[in-house]
Parts: sequence; structure tokens; C-alpha cells
Amino acid sequence: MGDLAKEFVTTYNYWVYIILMMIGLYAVMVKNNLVKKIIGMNIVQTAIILFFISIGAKRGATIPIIAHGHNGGEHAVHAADYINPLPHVLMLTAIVVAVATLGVALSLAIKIYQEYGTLEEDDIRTQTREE
Amino acid sequence: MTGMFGIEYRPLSAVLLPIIVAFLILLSNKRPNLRESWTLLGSVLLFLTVSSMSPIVLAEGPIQWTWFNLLPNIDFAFNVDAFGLVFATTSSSLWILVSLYSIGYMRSLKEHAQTRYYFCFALALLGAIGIALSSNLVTMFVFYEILTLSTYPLVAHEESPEAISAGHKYLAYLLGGGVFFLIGILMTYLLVGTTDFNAHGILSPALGPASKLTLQVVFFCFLLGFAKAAWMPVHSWLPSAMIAPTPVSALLHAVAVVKAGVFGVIRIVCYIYGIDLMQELGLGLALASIAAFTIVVANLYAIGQDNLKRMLAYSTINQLSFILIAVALLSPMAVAGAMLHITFHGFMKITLFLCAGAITAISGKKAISEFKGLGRAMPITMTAFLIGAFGMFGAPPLAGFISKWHVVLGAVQSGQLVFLTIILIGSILDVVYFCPVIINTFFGKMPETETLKGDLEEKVEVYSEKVERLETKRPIYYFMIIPLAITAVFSIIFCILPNTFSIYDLVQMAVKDIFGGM
Amino acid sequence: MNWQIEFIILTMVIILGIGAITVKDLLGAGILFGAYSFMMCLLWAIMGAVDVAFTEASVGAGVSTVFFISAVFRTTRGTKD
Amino acid sequence: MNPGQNDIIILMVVAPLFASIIVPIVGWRAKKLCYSLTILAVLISLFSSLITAKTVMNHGPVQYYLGGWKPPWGIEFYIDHLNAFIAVVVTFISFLGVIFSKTNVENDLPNKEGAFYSLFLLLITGLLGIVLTGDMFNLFVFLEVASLSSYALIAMGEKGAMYASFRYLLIGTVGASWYMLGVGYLYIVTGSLNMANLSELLPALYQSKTILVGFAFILFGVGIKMALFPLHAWLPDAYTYAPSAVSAMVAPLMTKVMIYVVIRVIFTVFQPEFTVDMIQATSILSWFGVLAILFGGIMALSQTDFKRMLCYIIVGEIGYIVGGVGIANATALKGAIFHILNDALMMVCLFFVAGMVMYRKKGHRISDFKGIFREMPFAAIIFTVGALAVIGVPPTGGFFSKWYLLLGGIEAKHWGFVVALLISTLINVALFARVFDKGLYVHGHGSDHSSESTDHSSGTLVQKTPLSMWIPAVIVILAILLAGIFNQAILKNIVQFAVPSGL
Amino acid sequence: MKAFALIIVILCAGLLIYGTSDFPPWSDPESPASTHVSPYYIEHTIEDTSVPNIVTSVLADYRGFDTMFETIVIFTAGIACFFLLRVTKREDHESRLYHHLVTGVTLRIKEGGKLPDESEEFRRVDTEWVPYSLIIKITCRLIVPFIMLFALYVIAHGHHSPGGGFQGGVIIGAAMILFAISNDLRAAILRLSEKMATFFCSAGVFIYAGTGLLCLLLGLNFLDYGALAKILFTDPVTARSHGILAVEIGVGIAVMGVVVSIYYNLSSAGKHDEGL
Repeated sequence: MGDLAKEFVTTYNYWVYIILMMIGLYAVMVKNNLVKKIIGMNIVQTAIILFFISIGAKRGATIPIIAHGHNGGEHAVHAADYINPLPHVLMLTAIVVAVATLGVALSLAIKIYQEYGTLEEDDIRTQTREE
Repeated sequence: MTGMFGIEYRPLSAVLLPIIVAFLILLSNKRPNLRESWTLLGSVLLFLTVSSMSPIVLAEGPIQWTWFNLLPNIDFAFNVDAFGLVFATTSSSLWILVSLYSIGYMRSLKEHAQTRYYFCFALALLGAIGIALSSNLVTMFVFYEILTLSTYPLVAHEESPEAISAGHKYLAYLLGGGVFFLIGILMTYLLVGTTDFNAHGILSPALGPASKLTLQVVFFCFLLGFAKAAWMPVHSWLPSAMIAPTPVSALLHAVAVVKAGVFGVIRIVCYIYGIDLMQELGLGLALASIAAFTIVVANLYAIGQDNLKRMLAYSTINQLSFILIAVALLSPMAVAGAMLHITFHGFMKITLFLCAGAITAISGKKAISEFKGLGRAMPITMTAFLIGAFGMFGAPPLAGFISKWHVVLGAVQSGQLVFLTIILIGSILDVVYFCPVIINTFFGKMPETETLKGDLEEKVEVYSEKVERLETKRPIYYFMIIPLAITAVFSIIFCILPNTFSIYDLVQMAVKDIFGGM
Repeated sequence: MNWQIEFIILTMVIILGIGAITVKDLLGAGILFGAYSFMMCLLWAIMGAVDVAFTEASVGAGVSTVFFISAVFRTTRGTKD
Repeated sequence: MNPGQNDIIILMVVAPLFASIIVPIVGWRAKKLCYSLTILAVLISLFSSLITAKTVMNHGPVQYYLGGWKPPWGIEFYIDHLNAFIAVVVTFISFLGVIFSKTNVENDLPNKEGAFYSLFLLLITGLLGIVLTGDMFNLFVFLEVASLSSYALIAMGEKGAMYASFRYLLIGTVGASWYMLGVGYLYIVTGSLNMANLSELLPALYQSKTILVGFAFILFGVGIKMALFPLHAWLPDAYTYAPSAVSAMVAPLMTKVMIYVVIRVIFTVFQPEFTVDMIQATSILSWFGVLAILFGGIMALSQTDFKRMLCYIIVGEIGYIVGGVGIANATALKGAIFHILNDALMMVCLFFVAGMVMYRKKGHRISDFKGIFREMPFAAIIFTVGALAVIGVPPTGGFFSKWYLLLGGIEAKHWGFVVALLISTLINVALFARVFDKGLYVHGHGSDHSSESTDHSSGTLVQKTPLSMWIPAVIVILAILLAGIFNQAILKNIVQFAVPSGL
Repeated sequence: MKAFALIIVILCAGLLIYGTSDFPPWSDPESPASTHVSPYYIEHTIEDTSVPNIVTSVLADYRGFDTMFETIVIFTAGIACFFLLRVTKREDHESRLYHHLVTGVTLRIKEGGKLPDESEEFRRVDTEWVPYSLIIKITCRLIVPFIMLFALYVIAHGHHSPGGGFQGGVIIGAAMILFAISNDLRAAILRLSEKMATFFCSAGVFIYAGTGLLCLLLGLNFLDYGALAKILFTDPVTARSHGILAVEIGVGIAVMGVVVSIYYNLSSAGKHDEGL
């Protein structure tokens, strides 16, 4: 039972990332409110981060910090003992990119609110069309 | 001789001259006299350069000059051969006269944007000369497009909605044609890997790998590309373009642009396909049929016209197709006639157009039915018109006779009696539509108390009893009268001395290259 | 016991994600998104990506939420969807 | 080659980078200095790109290991003929764009010179990084640098720019995320991020579905960024409302650099036997190119705004290049790569004209072009040259790239593409004839034929076009003509080698 | 639109699931991702850089160039927010609230009214002002230094434990934000001015890129910290370790500056007078 469930949970990771990605995409496309769109965009990004972290997982391995690192030369280091660090590094970058994009997006949203007095996309559209 | 005027540099200087002139014109925008001197000076120099090449070509063969490599196997190069010189000489000699005429015409009508006018005119000449001298299809295409684009502002010169829409029509037909021309060039390049003109044609090696049908389709692409030749049904830009100022219609739509089209067709027929391949593919007959159709229909159109310039436009279409039919006969005599007709028709038709312009500028009349009695008011103009008109149908002491004679001989030579008949019918129809003009001008009486509107400053009342000599009323009119008189005189000279400007020798040489003998 | 926690968190992530984009109050959406980020951070910590989890905790759950709230504060809280 | 010799390569990215860091600080005290610093940095970048191109031409591809780590462990700059060529295009166009930006920034963005130039430089840095890098993920980071700065720059335009930029941000971020996702898919089955390394590892996995999906997502992501029809929706608004200095710079470059990425992915990371033969991605791509050409042309016809018209022309031009890439034979690809240069040049030229007209007449609708041939003869000449290049009239460069594209299309018997190209040529004629008429024929309707008076617009003659606008414009029209006249030199020395060897 | 979006979303999901079917088994130690490139990092990090935290060594050294541009991304975001939002023109015609400290009365100065001097007696408060809870205010003031201290630890100890420049920088920034929220924005700006924050952004990136350039000037490739051995008088491995530390500090400073700067601009919509 435990193994089967574990198997399910592990592939469940991929399912969850796909579902999250779709939630995000749907929000970006359909939601009317700009802040909601931004949230959707962020969900897409986190979903991809989840995917990458799942790539890095390694059975029977521990976090990628070498134990007894201070006198490292004395212990042989086996790659199988540590989780793949590369996706983590990439995802650190991705998180930072996500927050940077978020900052710019929110600034734009504030500016749009100042210009149109609303955050609803359809209202903005009607205002643009009236001109 | 070395340097800029060495023999090998003459094609280049012939091409550069109009460019330099164009920019000098642009720079002297504010000083009309200087601007027009540049035009005149440039045209004279251009003519001298071009005509200085003909003895060399006759003696030593083509002058070649390669500028730079454009595409693999295609250079931006000039190759001055006999046939090219025929066209170049015609255009450059007529540019002088038309420049002169333009001064009179533009000033007496007080046209706007004259700098633009002269600038574009010089560029158009660049196009024409370039087409004449280029040694391969791509170089020719470059100049062909320059010619199209530079004449667009000239057509739309009046800037009325009508003129602009005529300009659009012009662009649509010619650039649309240019696209087909480009396809033709591409296909030629793909089939044989080169696009250089050769007196025996270059496409014959392609017949094996490519089917006959491909080559036939490519030929029609080329033909569509030369919409400038105004064959039916791609002719309708030409009558609309007549809204342009008359000097433009005269030089460009009687000589440079339309002849560039015909010139291109001859280049394609003789220098790309070659006579043998044309015969093998049966394209001569197809081309001749199109041309024959155009001749008949254009003549019928012309008969119904009341606007003189439109009538002349249909006459041009008719004569262009006459050249096409002559080429399509694929016999030495006929091709020689076609080449001669490029020059001769140019001189005659320009006479007619210049007359039409002079009539409009001086008397303010455009419709043929209003011309009654003008023969007495403008005797020189109308005499010149008479000469031009007779030249059109090939009456003996005029240039048209020579070329038509050659074509008729050529038709007999190739045994195409059907087309011979059509040529003759065409000539007879020429008489029919020119008749009303001649009758009106010389035998009609000007209605009494009619005001001539042409002169903007003073209204001149003309009565049938005491006709005033309009032509010589103001000194500026001489700028118009003299050129048309000169072209009329040349129309006669070409009949008596066909070898003026070595035209006849050049044509003979070209035909010899193509057929290996007359 | 590990996989049960993981399973619960994965489900929570989906629920919070859907919540963040459906709730009618933008401030609430921002907070829910913060919670979502925090769940993500837990998930990654479980999966051994400690550095990423740390960053997500400070950036995603912390600063991002503050940004959202200040943006909502400067614009409007209500929304039609 | 010893390490020191290639240091010039990194200078290409580092010079604008350092300038972008310093400029906001300098901007507090000396606003004038920002402009000079920016020009200096881009000039260094331009020179180093030229030197790199020369090195590549003489010695073949160059590698630069960042941090001294060999790939696939470290990140490398891998510069072959293709990169070197595109890098020169990018630096050259940005150099012109920076010079051009002066008056626009001074007039429209007071007190933000520092931030503007900083973002401008970051944009250049990002684009250059995309072009130079040999690492798939590093490319994503550069993509984000370029995108973020372009969002901000675009947003500071006229009314409507904010919303346009916001939409661009959303779509662009999704595009970049998809790209990253695709890279992740490649990573999960290969374990590598280095392009050269991937191209060795991938052939064994061509049957894998993961590879296919990864490829598709990379293409979708980049397709969004390069505004390939039907993913182009963000482009017209964004580039129309952007400040003229920004659109003159972003519009020609952003999409072109993305096309470079497509070429890289299709022909270097994946090999032609996969993309061309196995899944026939290229032939699908070429049909999208055809659609883009036609759609761009038709939409451009219906515009009344000059900049928006240019935007749709860009959509069409992207179709040209993508179609050329999609045909995937050496001739067409040569044309496509050469068209990247030509298109960048002619678009920058036309956007310069839009900027000049905007400066003088405070608008960029086609009706604002009335009488420019008289009032701004200089801008009119630039416009004419640019328009001729877009139409593809020889001897401008546009003709020659079109020639190769057509030749390639006929060779491949891709008649749809050939016909679309020719139709679009005619549409372009119609487009520019419209503007041309407005600019040239001021007398109209036979009303005032009062000779050659030049003083028809009394008093509206505002400032003269400043030097900083017309110098880059002159350079660009010269470049357009030279690119045409010396096209063989360019093609034989560099573009020819840029075509992937597998074709 | 909704249906259309739904179709696209489902198509995407289908494509992704289709791609998932050929994935290597989950958390398989033999999967390509775990066997091709990453083992090198795990096995060589100590001998190359003497940094036990592999993520740090990969982040700051093996793929240091990525990280540099990651810093640039966040720097770009900071500049972009400033560029977009900052309003430099003072708008004096807004109504403001002032607190009279002596009497505890809150005054509203209407548009165009004469503004009192910021003196001992009057203190400006936010328009949507609610009396602060003294407990929160004081507690936050107390906590902030400790948070910052922890952040410094995170930066400095990034070699050996989770953490590093980003995390530390964000935490310092968050501490500043906490201070700004618990007091008001003006108080925070008084302590860390806008120019200072911008300067930190630039300085941080400058430290990172400058380290790289220094390596270049010392004769090795850009960002090859081994070159620092020449000026640090150590062996290249230790030099790498120090190089990583320098870079992490740079990242920390830059991120802190950017986070604070973005917060200032976002929360006051660019006016820098009233925050959250």
C-alpha cells in the first residue's frame, strides 16, 4: 500500500504541476482583473519551478550540502548521495526572475489604475475604444 | 584613352550622368534657370556620350563594363551592343528636345513642383538608359523598377484625385508586372544559372531538364512583366497615364517607358529565348496573336476617342503591338523593322504628342472636336502634326514607311500572310482615326466669338476671319514650337537617310548577330 | 509518513491556487497567493531543495505578498471576478 | 588560442552592463553625461562585436568559458558565423538607436534620463547575451533581462502604452516560461543545458515524446516572443505606443533576435534530420510564415497609423524570415539570415522616420505625413529609401534577401511561400504609396496651383530636426544601400557559413 | 473567450501529459539528469571551491554568469519600477493629515492650505491613518535589528548551509519593509533614502560584475575567481571560496536595495510620501 501510494504521489507531482500550470494559464487568459492575471502568471512560473525541482529529486539522496564539508578531502563524495543541485540553482534564478517580473507587473498595474481608474480589463477596453 | 571618358567607362558615365543631373536639379531647387540649364546640359552630354559609343560598337563590337558582383554569376554590368544603342540613342536624343519643350510647357502653364518634375524626369532617363545598356536581366530589372517608380510622381503630377488614382493604376500595373518579371528572372536563373543576354538565346539548354510548358509559362511571366509594352489586356494604364503633363506623355509614354517594355520583349525573345527556341516552343505565334488582337482592338478604341491625348495613347498601343508582331514573326527583316520602328515611331509619336501639348498649352483645347480652324492659328504645329500622322500609317516620304516596309517584307519572308493582312488593316485604320483631326484642323472653321483659355494672362478673342498667329505670340512658346518642328523634320530625314545617328547600321548589326545575316 | 504530508501539501497547493484566482477580494487573493507560495516552499523543503525553499519562503511568501498588498492598497480591492 | 585573446568577446556584454549600473548613479548629478556614457558603452560593444566577427571569419568559431569552467559544467559563449553576424547587427542597430534617443528622452522623460539609459543598456545587454550564449538556461536569463527592460521602456510611451505593455508582459512572461519548460523537458532526458552538448546527446533520443514536447514548447515560447502569427497579438499595440526612441530600437531587434533563437534551436540544438525530416516542424513553420506574411500585409493595409502599419509590416517580415527558415534549404536560409540584417535596417530606418515626424508634428498617423516632402525633405528621403527597401527594390538590401528567399522557395517548390512573398511585395507598394501620396502631393484637388511657394504652412515650422536624429538616419540609409550593393561580400564571407552544415 | 481559453489550456495539458509519458522514472538515481552533468558538481565542489553547499558553489561559481544576470534581472526590475512609477513633481494640492503632538489632535489640511512646518509640534501622518498600536511599533523596532543580523548570517554562512546572497538580501529588505510598515514610509525613507537604496542596487551589481572584471584583468576568464589568488595571496581554491563570498555579498546588497526600492515605489505609487 505504502509503495503504491508513494508511486502515485510521486507521479502526482507531475500531475500537480500540469494542473497548476493550466490554472495559471487559464487565469492569464480569462480573468478580467489585472491583479488576477498577475497571480495567474505567477502560478505558471511556480508550476514550472515545481517541475524543475521534481527533476532534481533523487531516491536515497539527501540535501545537496556535503556533510563534513570542512575537511572534505578525507571523505569520498558519491554523487548518488546528494540530490541533483543543478535544478535548484536554475530555480533560484527562476524565482528571482518571477519576483522581478511581479514587481514590474504590479508597477504597471498601478500606473494603469492611475490612468484608467480601474483594473478590470473590459472597462479599460471600453475606455480605449471610446477615444 | 583612360580615365572617366575611356571607352570602357562610357556606359558608366552614361548611367551616372542622369543621376548627377538629378541631384544637381534637387540642389538648385530655388533657382529655376540654373535648374533647367542642368537638365539641358545633362541631356546634351548624355546624347554625346551615347552617340560616341556607336562608332566604337560598330567597329569593335560590344563595350562591356562590369561594376560589381550582384549575385553569384550575376554582375551589375553593362554591355553596350548595337540593339541597346538604338534604344539609348533614341531616348537620349529625344531627351534634349523634350527638356527644351518642358521649359516652354511648364512655364507657360505655371505648373507647381517643377523641381520634382525635372528630378523625376532625369531619374526616368536613368532608367531608360540603364535598361538599354544593361547586360543581364537583373541589372535590367534594377533600372526597370527605377523607371517605374520615378515616373509615378510624374503621372500623378497634377495631384488631383483623378491624377493620383491614375498614378495608382500605373503603379499597380507596372509593379505588378515587375513581380512577374522577377519570377521570370528567378526561373531563368534557376534553369540555366545565368541571366546574361546572348544573341543566340541562353535558355535553349534548359529545354531538356525543364518541360516545354515550363518555358512557355516563364515566357508569359516575362510578357506580363513587360506590361510597359501595353499589350492588351494589360494596356489600360497607358490611357489613364495621359493625365500627366504632356512632355511626360511625350517622352515617357511614347518613348522611354513603353519602348522599354517593347525593348524588353525583344531582349527576351531574341536574347534570352533565341529565335530557334521561340520557334520550337511555338511562342512566336502566341505573341503574334496577342499583338494582332491588340492592334485591331486598339485601333477601334482610337477611332472613338475625342480627347487627343487619349487617342494618341491608343495609337501608341497599336504601334507597340505592331513592333511586337514584327518581332513575333521571327524573320530577320521583320526584326530589323521592329528595331527600326522603336526609333522611328519614337520620333513620329513624340511629334504628335508635342503638338498635342502645344495645342493644349497655347490654345487650351483638349478635345478633337474643338480643333476647328486651328490649322490656321498654329500652322507650324499642325503641319508637324500632319507629318506625324502620316508617318503613323507609313506614307512614303516619312520614317514610318521604312520600318513598315521592312516588317511587311519580313512577314512575306516568314510566310505569315494572316499577320501581314492584319498589319495592313492596322495601317488603314490608322488613317481612319487620324482623319477627323486633320479634317477638323485644316478644313473646319473656328466658331466665332470663342475664347481661347490657354493664355492665363490675357484672353484672346479669335475669329474665323482674322486668325491670330497664336504660336508665336509669346517668346516662351518658341520653346515648344522648335522641338516639335525638329522632330517633324527628323521624321522626314529618317526616311531619306535611315542611317542618321547610325541607326540603320546598328540595327543591321544587331540582326546579323541574332540571325547571322539579313 | 512522508508521502501523506506531501500528498496533502500538493492538494493544498492546488486548492490555494484555485482560491487565489477565484476569490472576489484582491487583498484576499494576495494573501492566498502568499499561502500558496508558502505551501510550495514546504513542498520543496520536503523534496530536499532547501535553498530553493528558503528563497521561496523569503521571496515568494514574504516579499511578493507585501508587493501584492501594496499594489492592492494603491489601486482597488474589489473586483468583478 | 590563449585565453586572453578572446577577452574582447566578453567586453561586448560587459561594457553595456557596467554602463547600465553606473548610469543611474551618474544621472543624479550630470544628466548630460548619461547619454555620452551610453554611447561610449555601445560603441565599445560595437567594436568588440566587429572584432569578434573578424576573428570568427578568420579562425572559425570561438568559445569563451565563463568562470573558466568547461562546458557542459560551466556556461560558455559559443560564437560561430551566425552569432557573430547577428551580434554585429544588434550592436550596430543599438548604436544608432542610442544616438537617436537623445531628443526623445530629453523632451518626453524629464528627470528619468538615468533610468531610461540604464534600461536601454540592459536591453542591449540582454539581446547581446541571447545572441552570444551557448547555454539554454542562460539564454532564458538574458531573455528576461531584455524583456523586463523592454516592458518598462515601452510602458513610458503615449497614452495606451501602459496597458499595451502590461499585455506584452503577461504574454511575454508566459512565452518565456514555456521556453523554460521546454528546456526542462530537454534537461530531464539529457541532463545537459549546453547547446553543443545537447546537440550531441539528442540524436539518440529523437524518438522520445518528451523531446518532441520540449521542442514544441521551446518553439511556442520563442514564437510568442517573436510575434509569429497567430501569437503576434501583443506586438502592434506595444510598439505603436512606445516612445519613438524605444520603438526604433526594440521593434527591429527584439523579434530578430528571437528568430535567431529559432534558427539556433532548429538547426543547432536539434539537427535538421529531426526538425526537417522526422517531425517536419520546419514545413509547418513555413506555412505559419506564409500566413504571417499575408495576415501582416492585409492588416497593415487597414491601418491609419504609421507606426501601427509598420508593426504589421514587422509581423509580415517575420513571416518572411520564418518562412525562409521553414523552407530549410541552404538558399532560403541564406536569404532568411541576410534578411535579418536587412529587415533590422529598414525597420530602424522607418521607425526613425516615425520618430522624426512625431517630433515635428506630435503624431504618427499617416495624415501627419502630409507635406513631409516639403517640410522635412530629409525625413522624406529617409522614408523613401526605407520604403523602397521594404518593397524590395534593388539596389537596396531588401531586394537581395528577397531574391534568395524566392530562389529558395522555388527550389523547394514551396509555391505558397513564393506567392505570398510576391503578394506581400505588392501590398507593400500599396502601403507605402499611400504614405507617399500624403507626403508628396500637397496641392491636391486642383485647388491651389499657385506655383512653387514654400511658405504654405505659416508658422507651424517648429524646431529643426536635431543632429542626433539625422546622423543615425543617414548612417542607416547608407547601410541599407551598402548592404544591397555589397551583398555578395556579406553573403560570401559570413552568411554562407552561418547556414547550418546539415543542409 | 472562456471556451477558447479552455480549449487551449486543455490542449496544452494534453501535450504536456503526452510528453510526460517518456519521462525517466521519478527520483531515479540513474536518470540522465542525475548522471550526466550534476555528479561533477557534487564530486568536485570541495576540491574546486571548498564550498560544501553545492547549490552555492554551482550558483556562484560554476554557473556564476547565470547568477550575475539573475542579479541584473532584479536590478532591472528595480530600475524599471522607479522608471515607471516615480513621480518627481511635488503635488502640493493634496490634502494631508497632521498630528499635533502636544494636544493629540489630528488636523486635516485641505487642498492648497498652508502646511505647518514639520517641527516638534506637528508630525505628518498618513491620509488613511489609524492610530498605531504601540506594542507592534516597538516590537517591530526591536525585532528589525535581529532580523538583519540573521540576514547577515545567512549571507555569510551560505557556503555551509542553505542561504546566501539572495535570501539574505531579501531578508534585510524585508526587515526594512517591516520597519516601514510598522512605522510609516517617511520614517523608513529617513533611514534609508531612495538614493541610498538605488546606490545599493548599483553597488551590489557592481561588486559582482567588478569581481568578474577583476578576474579578467588578472589574466583569467571573466568570473574565474581563481585569478583572485594573485591578490589574496592564497591558493586558487580558497580564492574561489572568497570570490564566492564577495559575489554573495554583492548579490545581497543589490537584492536588498532593489526590494526596498520596489517597495517604496509600489506602496506610495511613486510619490514616496505615504506608504502602507
